[in-house]
Amino acid sequence: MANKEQEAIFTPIGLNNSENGKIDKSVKLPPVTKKKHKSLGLSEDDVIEMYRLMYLQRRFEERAMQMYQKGKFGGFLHLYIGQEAVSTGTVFALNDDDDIITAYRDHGWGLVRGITPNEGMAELYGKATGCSKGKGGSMHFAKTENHFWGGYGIVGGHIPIGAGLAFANKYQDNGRIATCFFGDGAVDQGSLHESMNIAQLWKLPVVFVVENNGYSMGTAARRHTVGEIHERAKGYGMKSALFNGMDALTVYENMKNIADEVRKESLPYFVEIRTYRYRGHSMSDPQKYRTKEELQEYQKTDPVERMKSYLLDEGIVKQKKIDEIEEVVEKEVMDSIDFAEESSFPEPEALYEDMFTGTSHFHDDRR
Amino acid sequence: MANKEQEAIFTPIGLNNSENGKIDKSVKLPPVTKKKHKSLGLSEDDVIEMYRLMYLQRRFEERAMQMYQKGKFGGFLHLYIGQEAVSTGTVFALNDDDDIITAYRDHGWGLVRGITPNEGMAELYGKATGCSKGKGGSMHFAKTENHFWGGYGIVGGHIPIGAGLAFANKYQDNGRIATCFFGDGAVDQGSLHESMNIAQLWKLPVVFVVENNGYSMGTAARRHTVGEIHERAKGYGMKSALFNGMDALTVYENMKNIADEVRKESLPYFVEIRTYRYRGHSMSDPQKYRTKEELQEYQKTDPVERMKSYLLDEGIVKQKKIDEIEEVVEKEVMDSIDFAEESSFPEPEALYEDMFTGTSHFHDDRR
Amino acid sequence: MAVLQFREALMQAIDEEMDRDEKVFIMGEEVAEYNGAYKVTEGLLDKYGFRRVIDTPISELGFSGIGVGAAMNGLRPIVEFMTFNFAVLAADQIINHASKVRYMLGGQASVPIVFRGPNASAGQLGATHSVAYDSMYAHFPGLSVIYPSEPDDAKGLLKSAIRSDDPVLFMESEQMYGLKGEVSEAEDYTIPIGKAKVKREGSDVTVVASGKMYHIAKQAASELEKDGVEVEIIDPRTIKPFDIETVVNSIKKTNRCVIVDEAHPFGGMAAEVGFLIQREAFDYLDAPVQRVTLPDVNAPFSKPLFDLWLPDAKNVIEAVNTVTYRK
Amino acid sequence: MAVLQFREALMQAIDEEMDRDEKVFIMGEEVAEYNGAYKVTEGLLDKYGFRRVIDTPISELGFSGIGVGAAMNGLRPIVEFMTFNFAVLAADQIINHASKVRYMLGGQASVPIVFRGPNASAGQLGATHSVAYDSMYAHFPGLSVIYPSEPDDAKGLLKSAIRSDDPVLFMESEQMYGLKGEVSEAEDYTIPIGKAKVKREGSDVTVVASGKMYHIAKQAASELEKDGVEVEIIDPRTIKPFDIETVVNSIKKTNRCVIVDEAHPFGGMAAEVGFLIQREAFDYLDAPVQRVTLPDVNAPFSKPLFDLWLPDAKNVIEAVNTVTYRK
Ligand SMILES: Cc1ncc(C[n+]2csc(CCOP(=O)(O)OP(=O)(O)O)c2C)c(N)n1
Ligand SMILES: Cc1ncc(C[n+]2csc(CCOP(=O)(O)OP(=O)(O)O)c2C)c(N)n1
Ligand SMILES: [Mg+2]
Ligand SMILES: [Mg+2]
Repeated sequence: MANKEQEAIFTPIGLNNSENGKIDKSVKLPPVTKKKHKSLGLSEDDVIEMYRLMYLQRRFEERAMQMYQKGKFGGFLHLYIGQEAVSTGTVFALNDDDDIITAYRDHGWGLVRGITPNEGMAELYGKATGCSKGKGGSMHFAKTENHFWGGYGIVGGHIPIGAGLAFANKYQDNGRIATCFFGDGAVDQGSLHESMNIAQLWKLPVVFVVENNGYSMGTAARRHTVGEIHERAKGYGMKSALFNGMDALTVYENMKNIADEVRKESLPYFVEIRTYRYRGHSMSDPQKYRTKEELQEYQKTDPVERMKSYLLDEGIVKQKKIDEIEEVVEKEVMDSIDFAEESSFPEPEALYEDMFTGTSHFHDDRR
Repeated sequence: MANKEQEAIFTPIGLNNSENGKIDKSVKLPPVTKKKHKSLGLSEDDVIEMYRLMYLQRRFEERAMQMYQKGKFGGFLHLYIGQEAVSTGTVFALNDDDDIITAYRDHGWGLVRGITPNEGMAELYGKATGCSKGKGGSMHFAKTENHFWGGYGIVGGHIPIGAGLAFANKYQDNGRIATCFFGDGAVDQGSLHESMNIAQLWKLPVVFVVENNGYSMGTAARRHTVGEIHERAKGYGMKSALFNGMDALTVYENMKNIADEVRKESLPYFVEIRTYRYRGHSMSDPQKYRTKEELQEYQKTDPVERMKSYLLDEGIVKQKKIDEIEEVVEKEVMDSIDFAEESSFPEPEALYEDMFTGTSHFHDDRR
Repeated sequence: MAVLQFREALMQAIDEEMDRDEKVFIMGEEVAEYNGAYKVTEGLLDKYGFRRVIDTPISELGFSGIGVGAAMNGLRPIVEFMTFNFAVLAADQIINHASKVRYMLGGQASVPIVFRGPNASAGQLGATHSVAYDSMYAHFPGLSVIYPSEPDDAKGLLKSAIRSDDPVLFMESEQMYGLKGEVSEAEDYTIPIGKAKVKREGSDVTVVASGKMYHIAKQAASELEKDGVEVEIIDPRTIKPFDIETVVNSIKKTNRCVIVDEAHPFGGMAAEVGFLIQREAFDYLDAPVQRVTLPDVNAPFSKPLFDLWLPDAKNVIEAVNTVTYRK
Repeated sequence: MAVLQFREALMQAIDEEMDRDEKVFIMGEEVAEYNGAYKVTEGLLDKYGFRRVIDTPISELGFSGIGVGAAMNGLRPIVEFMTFNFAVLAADQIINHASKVRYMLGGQASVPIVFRGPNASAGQLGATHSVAYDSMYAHFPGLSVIYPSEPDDAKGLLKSAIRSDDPVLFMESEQMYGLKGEVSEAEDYTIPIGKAKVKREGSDVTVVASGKMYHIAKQAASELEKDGVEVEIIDPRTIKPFDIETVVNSIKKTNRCVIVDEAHPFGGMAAEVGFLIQREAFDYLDAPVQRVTLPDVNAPFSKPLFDLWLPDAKNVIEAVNTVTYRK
């Protein structure tokens, strides 16, 4: 490359920028909480259930990946593997009727908020029995009756919608708050700025949460966004928090406090949760933007393993109970594959269903 | 209004919100510089010329307003009256080939950057002799050969364009910087956030300047944007400044330092200049959102008067010289009205001109 | 019948619907304390307070999305854009979200929202303030697009739009807000979305025109009448769903058609309707369908150029002459 | 002639133009270090470095506007959108700025910019990743819109687009990036913008189809040939400027026309072209022009629904049967 040294460089250089031979880690994890479940107000059953749900998310996606690779279904498949502590800790911290909305990396969120493995797997397969009747696929898991408003595929597009859920809660004075999850990549969208300004101005009870998993597709966070993400809140005078997302208890503790404050004060919060995505962005990602060593380092802090160790170390359960839980989950997931395989695809008429709540109208309908 | 006290309120209440009988001023002006022109590096001729240009902007717009009221031309007319110190101080601080882009409140900017009163007035009249050949009108004054890229009518729309001007300068390594001016209302647009992040990430030599004149149309700044505007820079780790925009020397001093730094370091800057708009947003504004007293208070700090006093107090000129300058300007402005009146409208063919630089193509052209 | 300005008819519709249903609220730039940039919301703040009449920052994308989220979560927002030119910044929320959310969640959510504001040109406001966006949005499945021409239609249709359980774009004209017309005083007056109206009967040629163009068509019809040409004017009122049946029925009688559209030519309402007519009424047409549109040129500021740019009655008469082979 | 994949043809065009003119650069999400989400920019970073091959944050509005500003100030940006669905966030820069700046400044600036990326559906990606935006942008004055179907067209037209002194939208198809075809090896091979190509000659019916739909039309033509129906296929290649003359000339021979369009029906390219044909070739038409489009429904995820949704050869054959009165 000619005159490389004299040339202007715009985006910071990635992997090859390593000075002193060492590569910056893409996310620095803050310490985890030292508190035990009891002092956090969680029962033993709670933490056991947390483990079950985390293991479910993990196995569901691992199996889904296999089925995808076998060509059982198409579309995108963005795996949440590595981030399960975020969804799990959050759902336990919120009331069941608090609203949750997220981006396309949504399977974990759906499963903790009550989408059954059957409904989830069938959705991946595009079957009529899927949570979104096969209309949405991987990116659009939803269960609105459980206040899980779904996954969205336009990066940043659902951020103002999350603020809108909170607006409706405040307008109706129903005591509910809304939480809106998105990736570090979405932080760069103008929709975030507009939503933060309005949320702060209007005192909306909404928690904007960045799941900073180190990468936006192949771009490390420091290559696409400036400074520390949680500090964005400063300019708006908005309250903010930063914490570790590889430990469900840490997520629970922080999200619980934040949710309480947001509900009580009716004000917004901006949260950066540091986590890590173990798999590629989607199934076709060669992952040249990170080293194997980096990945391995974060795998050492695996949230699912961590919760298992916690249960065992604290003497909450014996290994036998763990085995039992895992077996049940494993069966549930395998059953969901059978369920999905055996379910019917939507009927042709379904193409025209679910477009309208009121009277349907299709322009130049030539059916 | 029923149950007003119990109801959620979203946007903060305006004038009627006055607690303790006192109304918050819409902008608090920071102190002006104590330095004299010499220590700022300005010659006596410079400050005399600054006065001339400020007086020209003022009189041009006052006359334009009269002509508008007489029905001489149509469209919007957004007056810059009260803000002239910003344009004037800035243009003196920049190199002549540094780029300037602004919003629709652009007459003042055009006049200091070399649009002649004739070209300006003719543009307002929609005449072929106007700076933009009558195609643009009041909102689209421009003189690109002088690196004044014009006024833009989509609030916030020209902010990324300003960053793009800077990008091209950096890419071409031509030593020029770009400055992008917009109102406090534009601060709420997502385009600002996206531009700030990219500018900081790519180290673009661009100065984003908010002319905070207290109002976005009828909405006081505190009713549409949270916190102190200049503090928005914090979240991006961007350098920032806040200063008084009612005094041309203050603007000059600050903009000069900033321009030097931006040019030298190739990095962006975020600037809030506090100023005040004396007239309504456009010609049809009943201005019920502010009190007469508020307006009068800011008129006491009038930038044109202030510069005149400075010239007299410092003994740079005598009243006679002032009278001369004003007479010449007055004549120039009156002549520009004659010029505009006498100029021809564009020929009908002009409708199809200036659409394309290369080959013209018009779909379904039925001329 | 009461005689109301266009803006008053709109205001009545909003007022009545806000009164009827507490879930209805309105937000937008300057809608509350300023009483609306074009005074459509005059008096609403006083009546309904700061909870239901809400000034927004200049954040079209943000507040539209808040509207979409609020609609999903049980409310019925009316989102005012100062003009539809600025709604381009919110296109992602309208095109990628409001129109698609329900379908992609398999029917688990509804988006009962009205996006409204002035559309198309409004005099010499230049290139960025003059564009007609009705056909652009009509292209996308799931959206209804209304563009009324008279106060009565405006009131009846806006009330229906607010009651619609699905997203509606409701377009007005800055230049028509002061236009007066008779408005039904019937209790709870609504007009169904998707029904065209034959506003003038005639046997020689069918002219289709909505919004501001309806008035141009009316002028042209008066002129042509003097010449013995009887124009039938159909105002579709809703651009989508488009009532093609009423148009085709008229053409079966007149055998000729001119469509007047305030948009640029490529793919505008005129193109769509013209296409449908040739397909559905091929054997009835005695002449190709003609259209009158803007040229494929941005809006100029200068008055004579602007006047040249905007379709006028003369253009309509010429087109009618063409389809009637009178020239 | 070399056999190249579609993506390779695009890459060659970009490479050659970057090589030829230092003012040309490319930016977009993942275009540099990742070598492009669809590998269109593979190798360019290594060749041209970080100054001219630039990864952007996910800020479509911001980086498009930076492109517009850079173009005004002397450069020739190529702005890649990961798909045109995401460009909706940048619509303000394309519609309100790139297409209007020159006119509203009275010719004082130029905006030589190419916005490119995949358009329309790409398999089961659901409602927000499947929309065709060519006709939407073609509606606005000042923009050119190109949507090629074969590697050779892609290369020749992209080179012309990059050399254009005015804004061009260049649309590709995710599903066609791997498609192979012969590409001219002529030195500096360019194809003029705005020229359609008769890609198959036939006397019975004219079929107009671009992009992915061209290949559907080809399939249909092979089927129909077995039945003795000779289809003439015209690939417009550029949607705007649209070469209606070539289409009308063909219809003068075939007297029948079917337009295949990957967009929804309302106001799409098919509507526009169909309208123009009925007006310009009225006396030559033996049957109304028919169109094959998507239904007025969002893209579903589920495979069988998706297959039903997307136009296929069967739909084209049916439409041809209709215009030839074979059913
Ligand atoms: C508006 C928009 N631009 C681009 C894309 C393509 N895209 C999908 S995901 C993605 C990366 C997002 O990264 P991040 O927000 O960090 O979320 P993560 O994938 O890490 O969960 C990109 C660029 C999109 N879907 N929408
Ligand atoms: C995107 C967009 N939204 C709304 C408008 C209408 N509008 C024009 S100026 C204005 C107020 C802008 O205020 P500010 O940015 O403070 O600038 P000032 O008028 O004070 O100079 C509004 C709402 C517009 N032109 N563009
Ligand atoms: Mg990420
Ligand atoms: Mg202001």
